[in-house]
Amino acid sequence: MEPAEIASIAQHSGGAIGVAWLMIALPLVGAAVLLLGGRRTDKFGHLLGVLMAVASFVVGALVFVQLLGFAPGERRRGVTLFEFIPGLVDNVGLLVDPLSISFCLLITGVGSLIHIYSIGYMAHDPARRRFFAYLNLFVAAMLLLVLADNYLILFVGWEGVGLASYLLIGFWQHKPSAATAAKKAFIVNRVGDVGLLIAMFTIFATFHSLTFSGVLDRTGDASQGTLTAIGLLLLVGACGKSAQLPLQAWLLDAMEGPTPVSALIHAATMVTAGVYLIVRSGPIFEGTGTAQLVVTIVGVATLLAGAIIGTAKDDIKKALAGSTMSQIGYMVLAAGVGPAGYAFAIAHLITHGFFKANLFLGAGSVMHAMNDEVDMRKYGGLRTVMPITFATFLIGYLAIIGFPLLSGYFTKDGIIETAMEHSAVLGWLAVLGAGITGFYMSRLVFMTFFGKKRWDAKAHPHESPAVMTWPLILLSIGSIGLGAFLILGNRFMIFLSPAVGAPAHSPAFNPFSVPGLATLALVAVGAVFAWMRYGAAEVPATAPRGSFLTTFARRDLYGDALNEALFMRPGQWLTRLAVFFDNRGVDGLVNGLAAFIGGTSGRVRRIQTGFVRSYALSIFVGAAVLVGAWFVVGNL
Amino acid sequence: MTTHYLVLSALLFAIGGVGVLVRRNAIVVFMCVELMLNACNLAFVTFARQNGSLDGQVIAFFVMIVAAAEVVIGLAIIVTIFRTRRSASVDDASLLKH
Amino acid sequence: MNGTIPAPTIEYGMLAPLLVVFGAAIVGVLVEAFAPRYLRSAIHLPITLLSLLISFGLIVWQWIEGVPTKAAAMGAIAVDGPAMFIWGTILVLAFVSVLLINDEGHFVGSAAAVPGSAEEEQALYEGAAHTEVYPLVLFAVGGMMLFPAANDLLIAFVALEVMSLPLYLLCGLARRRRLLSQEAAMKYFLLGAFSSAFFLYGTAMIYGYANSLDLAKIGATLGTVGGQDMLLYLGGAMISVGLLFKIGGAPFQAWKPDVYQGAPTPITALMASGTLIAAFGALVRVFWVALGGLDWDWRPVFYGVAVLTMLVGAILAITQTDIKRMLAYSSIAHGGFLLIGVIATGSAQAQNTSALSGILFYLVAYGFTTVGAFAVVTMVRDAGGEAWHLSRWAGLGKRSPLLAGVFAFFLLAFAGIPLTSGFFGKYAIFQAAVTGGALSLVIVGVVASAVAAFFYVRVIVLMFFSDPAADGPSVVLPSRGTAAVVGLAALATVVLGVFPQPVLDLAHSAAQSLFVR
Amino acid sequence: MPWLSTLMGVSVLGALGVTLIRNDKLAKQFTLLVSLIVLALTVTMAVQFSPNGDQWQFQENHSWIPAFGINYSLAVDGIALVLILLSVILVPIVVLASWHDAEKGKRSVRTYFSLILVLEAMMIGVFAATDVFLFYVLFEAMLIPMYFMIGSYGGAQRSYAAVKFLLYSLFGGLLMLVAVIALYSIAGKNTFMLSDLIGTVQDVNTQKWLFLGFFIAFAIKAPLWPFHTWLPDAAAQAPAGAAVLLVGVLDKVGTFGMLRFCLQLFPEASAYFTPLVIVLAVIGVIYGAIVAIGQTDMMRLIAYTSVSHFGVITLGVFAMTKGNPGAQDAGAGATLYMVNHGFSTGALFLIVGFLIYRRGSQFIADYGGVQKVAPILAGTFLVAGLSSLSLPGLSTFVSEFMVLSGAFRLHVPAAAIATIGVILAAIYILWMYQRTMNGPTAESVKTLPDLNAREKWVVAPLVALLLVFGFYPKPLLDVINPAVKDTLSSVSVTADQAAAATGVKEGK
Repeated sequence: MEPAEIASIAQHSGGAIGVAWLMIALPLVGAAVLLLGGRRTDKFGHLLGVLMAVASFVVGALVFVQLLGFAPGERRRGVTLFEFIPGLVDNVGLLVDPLSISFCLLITGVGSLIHIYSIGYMAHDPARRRFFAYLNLFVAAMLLLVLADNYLILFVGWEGVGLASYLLIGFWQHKPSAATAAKKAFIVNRVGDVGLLIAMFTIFATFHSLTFSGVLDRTGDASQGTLTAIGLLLLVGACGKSAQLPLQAWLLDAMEGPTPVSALIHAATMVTAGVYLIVRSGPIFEGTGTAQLVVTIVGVATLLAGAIIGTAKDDIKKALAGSTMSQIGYMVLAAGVGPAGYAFAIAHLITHGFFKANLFLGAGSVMHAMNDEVDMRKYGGLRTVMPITFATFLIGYLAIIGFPLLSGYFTKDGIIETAMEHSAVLGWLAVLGAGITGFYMSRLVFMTFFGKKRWDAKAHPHESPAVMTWPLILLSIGSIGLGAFLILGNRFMIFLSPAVGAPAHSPAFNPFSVPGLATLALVAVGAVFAWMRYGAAEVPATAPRGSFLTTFARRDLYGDALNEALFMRPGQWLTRLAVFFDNRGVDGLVNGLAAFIGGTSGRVRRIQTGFVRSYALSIFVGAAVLVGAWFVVGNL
Repeated sequence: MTTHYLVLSALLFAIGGVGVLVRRNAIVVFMCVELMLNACNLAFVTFARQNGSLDGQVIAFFVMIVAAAEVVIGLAIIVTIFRTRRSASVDDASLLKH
Repeated sequence: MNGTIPAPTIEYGMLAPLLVVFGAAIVGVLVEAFAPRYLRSAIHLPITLLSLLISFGLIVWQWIEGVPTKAAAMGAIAVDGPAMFIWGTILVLAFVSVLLINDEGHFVGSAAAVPGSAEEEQALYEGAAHTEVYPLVLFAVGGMMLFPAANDLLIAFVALEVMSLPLYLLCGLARRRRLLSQEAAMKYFLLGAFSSAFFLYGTAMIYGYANSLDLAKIGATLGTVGGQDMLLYLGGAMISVGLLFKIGGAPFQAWKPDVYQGAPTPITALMASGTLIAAFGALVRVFWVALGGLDWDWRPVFYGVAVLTMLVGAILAITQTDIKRMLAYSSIAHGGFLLIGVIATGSAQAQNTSALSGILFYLVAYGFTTVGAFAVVTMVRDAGGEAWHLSRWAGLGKRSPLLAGVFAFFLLAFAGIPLTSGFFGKYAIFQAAVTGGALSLVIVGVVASAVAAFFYVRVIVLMFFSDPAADGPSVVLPSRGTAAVVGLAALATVVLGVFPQPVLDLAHSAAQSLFVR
Repeated sequence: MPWLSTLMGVSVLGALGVTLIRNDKLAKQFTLLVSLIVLALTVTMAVQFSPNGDQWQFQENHSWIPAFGINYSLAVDGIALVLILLSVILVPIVVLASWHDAEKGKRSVRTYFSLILVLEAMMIGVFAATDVFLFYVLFEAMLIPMYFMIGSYGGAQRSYAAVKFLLYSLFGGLLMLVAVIALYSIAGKNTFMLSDLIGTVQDVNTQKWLFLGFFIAFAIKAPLWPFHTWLPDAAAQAPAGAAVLLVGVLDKVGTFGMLRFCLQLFPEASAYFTPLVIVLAVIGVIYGAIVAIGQTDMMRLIAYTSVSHFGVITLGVFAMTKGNPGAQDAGAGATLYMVNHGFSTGALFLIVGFLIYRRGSQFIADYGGVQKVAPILAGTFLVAGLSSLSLPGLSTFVSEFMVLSGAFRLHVPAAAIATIGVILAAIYILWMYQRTMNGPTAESVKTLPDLNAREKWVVAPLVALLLVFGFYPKPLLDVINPAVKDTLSSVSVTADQAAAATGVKEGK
């Protein structure tokens, strides 16, 4: 497939775009102040954190406004900041274009709401200041990731968000499970990073540049094989960050972090970085059908796997995490389709950002009310005690299952349609995934808000304070209307096209297509089925054993078991072997040599018997040998 | 003709050498060394004769004097050690080893 | 035969340094004979030191006047550049050693007394002292000077004996551990005599071959006499036995550890520095001047000896527990390194010069360090006298950091660490050897150095990194003499390690003319 | 002004001065003062260095031992300059960090600080030496102060570690000595000046042997697999400050030597051996990391991470070969890595040292949950750890990326395998962090105090440097790049190729 045309980048200075770096700098300063300031900043730390996030959003909005002022073809603005690595990446620069600004608004917008929410959620945590510092750090890093104008700086942000994610997952690090989960997340991400690193090496070796403009405009120069290699390596990176198969294992454990973290990082923003990477690198993928095919397969596999995992989890956050995996699978699928899918992928990404953040924060609100209980089997009937949470959660729920006219309906349907056009098999599998989504999300809602109260004796649920509910309300507004706003009239596709290229033909939104209707039908079936099992029927307080399939889903499709068998155990053996080899083998050789010389010395010194006659003998023999040697040498 | 003397000299030297190796009494060992020196003298004189120069014969005198000096020193040392250890066996003095 | 024998000419001026030393020795004997006992010591020391100084002064004067280019005393004694350099070195080291010897308590009161007997008690009580030590040392020093200057194999033999005989006696004169001392004397004597018999027999063979004992004439004869190669080979081999014995080349090294250990430490210092230097001077002279034309024959043999010597010295030293024995083995190893220099000679003048100057520099460097090291050994004592066992040295660095530091510095110099004299010594030799094509030998030398470093370092570990034993040895306050020795040796080790150029220049100009013929 | 001699002279005089001060506290303050003066002087000098001027600046040349053609000849190019800067920056930090280290063993405090200053002089000299022999002399002589620092002030196994360190290095050094001598004879120029010796050995076979002589010495020093086993022992036993100087600076002499001497003197041999060296380097990267994961002792763990990092540096140095379009990046990256690694490992060693000083144990198992009681310590520990695993945003990343990217253009599989090291790095650092800092607070560490003001002053500059150069490495690279380019030109890469490697700079 020929790469789609993307607009060239114009260097820019002045105006809001000229100071776009403030978006990154503000939260970064916030993080720095809070971390270096120590306890002195405890009192106002959370407020400063929120302020910085909101300020960043304001700058983002101003940038957006300025960007809209340009003609569509001129909406790619490069801002050079400072010199970096001569010869490799000469300058650190930002790229403000429709794609990056969309992300910026999402990150700072949803991010600000989550910051605000966290004021309430973390109110009783003694380390709340540190939490806000990390959140600020995350926002800065994420913005760096999406605003970078080259792969290397993208990678800096990429790892920065990884670090923030590590810090936040392990925020309650006195809990060994949290610490382990944090480490796991980082290490699995590093596997992906290796892919991304090697991809960058290959890119530089091929194009002698790492800037997007230097690479993506010249993909035609590279051979098909090289592009495929780069594409697949980038995909490995994307898989790590976006928890796609086979690097998905960390995301479920990542729920050990405080819930706002799950909402911001592990649902709305960071995990979508993989999608961003694929879309941003569109021309590379468009040049190689093989890589695109692999991308779509990974997407579909993950969307199904995540959905299946979601069906079996009793932990509300883990169920939502499975759902996140699945939804990102949709985005990856769309991104793998090419320019036709990009807009849908990003649009779904944005709407997902809203409704999934909404759901997570709702779940957080529930947990907040239930003494941090996460087991849905201990919930039930909460709709009455937490009306606002319930209402907003319901909106999020309807949005994610694709209830007509809500956000998810438009964006997910777009993805399914595009996929169907691309490949019927993939399309129908995506439809199937939507059906499962209907089931597990309904299950989640029914188990939590409907049915009998199965609460702990000590639980006294109550509605959360306004500082937590207002973000929920704002997010649910996005969950309702954003999809229609973006998709109808291909508004978002047109906006995005200067950055990612326009598809050969613009698909029009068609609510009555066969796949669309099939999706709706399957979702309905799933919801009804869920109602029968979890709404109408009694939910047992302990999970039933279930069939083999249930176990399969509960154990995360044996992902951890597989990792353990394939990597961890052999790794441990290898480590032990290597340590042993180093001590006994390499060092043993050194010490052995020393011991050998010492031993030789100990033995040979015995020739020094102390008897003068034996010394005389050695002289005599020595003389004889010397004489012999002279003769031998002399007669040669 | 002189070859015979040289062979004799070599024999004497060898006997002296072997004597040093096999005898235990310090005095005897020392005498064997003297025997070796005298074997050298014989060789010097023989060569002097063979080459028709006087040097070798003069050298023999030098050697005798040196040998005499050696005897003085040697006996002094051996006698001292004999007084200390009541033994003239060279094998008994073997504290210094390894 | 014309009937008239020309009267021999003796260049007294050239031989003056030698004559001064020997003269002083004879005066010493007279003092011993006529001076009252209580005065002897007081007379001996100035005479000894003065004679050494005067002799040194004469050499300097002669050096400035211009190095003679012709052998003295009818070609018997070669007073040339290398000889004068070696003389100067030996005199300085002898001077230093005499300071050490002069220190109280090293020598037995009455050597004839049986150890532990009433007679010995009496002698000690009376404060008897073997003041013969001074003339004996002077004789030995005279021999050491004569040996490397001998341009005639007979003179060499006589010098060998003049050098050795006093040392045999001196070895047996230790005040403490007298059994060991006597044993050392006997071993040294018997083996020394044995080896000089070999030397003499070799001399006879060479005489038979060349009809002369003059080194230059022997050298000139090489290749002109047919069918006598057997004599030549036998002679060369036998002579090398005698010479290698003195430098302690393997397999003739066995006496060294025993004698070094048993002898009074100041005498060990004198032997380890002076004898080694003299013997190397002689070895080089004999093998270059007389047998230089035969180098294709002796070089491979020496090659083997050098390798064996380095390895034996280095490896056997590792497990030594006695500091003096360890230094003895170290001296053997250093002999091996020096042999590399001997082998490094080649046909080219420049090559020979650089090899010879390397050897000369090494000898100076090693001589000073070794005297210094033994001087330190004399200062570390416990109830039984000097504390030789290494375990007694543990924690010395904490007790007396300065002394231990200086000793550690000497050890590092032995090991050839840069910025010490030992390094440049080794470097000079190795460099000459590499240029001379003996790269493989240098590699062996390097491996041996690495092995040798271990036991030097081990002593440092003991001194500095181990905790001192509760009843560890004390360090005696050094007398001014010993302190001067240690200080001078340390200074030499530093200066030769940092600014070796002046001494290198001297060695170079000494070696420039090579040996007179 | 003879800048370099002045620097060395001030250090040496300082070292002498310290031994004369009777009061330990005063001696420490004096040492700190001297090291700061040296730092100030060095910075003044560095400011006057013109990156695009002559390759060699601040030249000093005096005949030292004319008999052997040895000169006291000093000068710096960009590479030497940054390494000297590294050394002089680390010294005051180490002095401050070691404030109480020498007191434990009831051994002479003054001697310890005096040794540090002696070492500083030698470190400056060894990087600035432009005479091969002078380099060798300092290369070997440096062992001695470090030997005493480990042996006298180290842990329980200090003698073993010190002896092993000394003998191992000495052995390598002696092999190098043979090669140095042979080089001198073969060149036949009666000089040891590097500039005169470059290009004198034409015969490739000879080059190979000489190369080996130099290389083994450097490989032991660096340490490259499989010559590394002295390092864990030495680093684990050395006091933390000494470990910093050992791993942070002394070991760099190995990689620096490869870059300066192996490559320039024996270009053909280097090219010949490059595949072998790269294999060793890559093995080192992976192997060091795996063995690090399995360590139970923190100091040993960090030492093994360095084995891994030195693998990367060596990879970079040897990717500087003929015909690699990435040579410039690899070489500059390797040089930058040497500097960064000094800061990063230095920080790690020092912080771990603070931890060990508090608890009295090097074993990971004796800790747990320290974050709770000492958050600043934990935080700085994490930052140092992250720099060790080359987190982007910290300066180690820049250099690692440059090296791997440069090496990738020479040899794809080697660079790709070495890249896997980043995963392993995450495992060893984060696992160590988790076991010591996270989880429930262990009983034995409940009363550990957090970093005090002095310790904060130790860590702050290191962290600041890591961060600043992580985002703005240009000042260093501006100095390094021309020097690498000059070096490359004597490794006989043609100007065009080098330009192509630098590529974008002139190209666009």
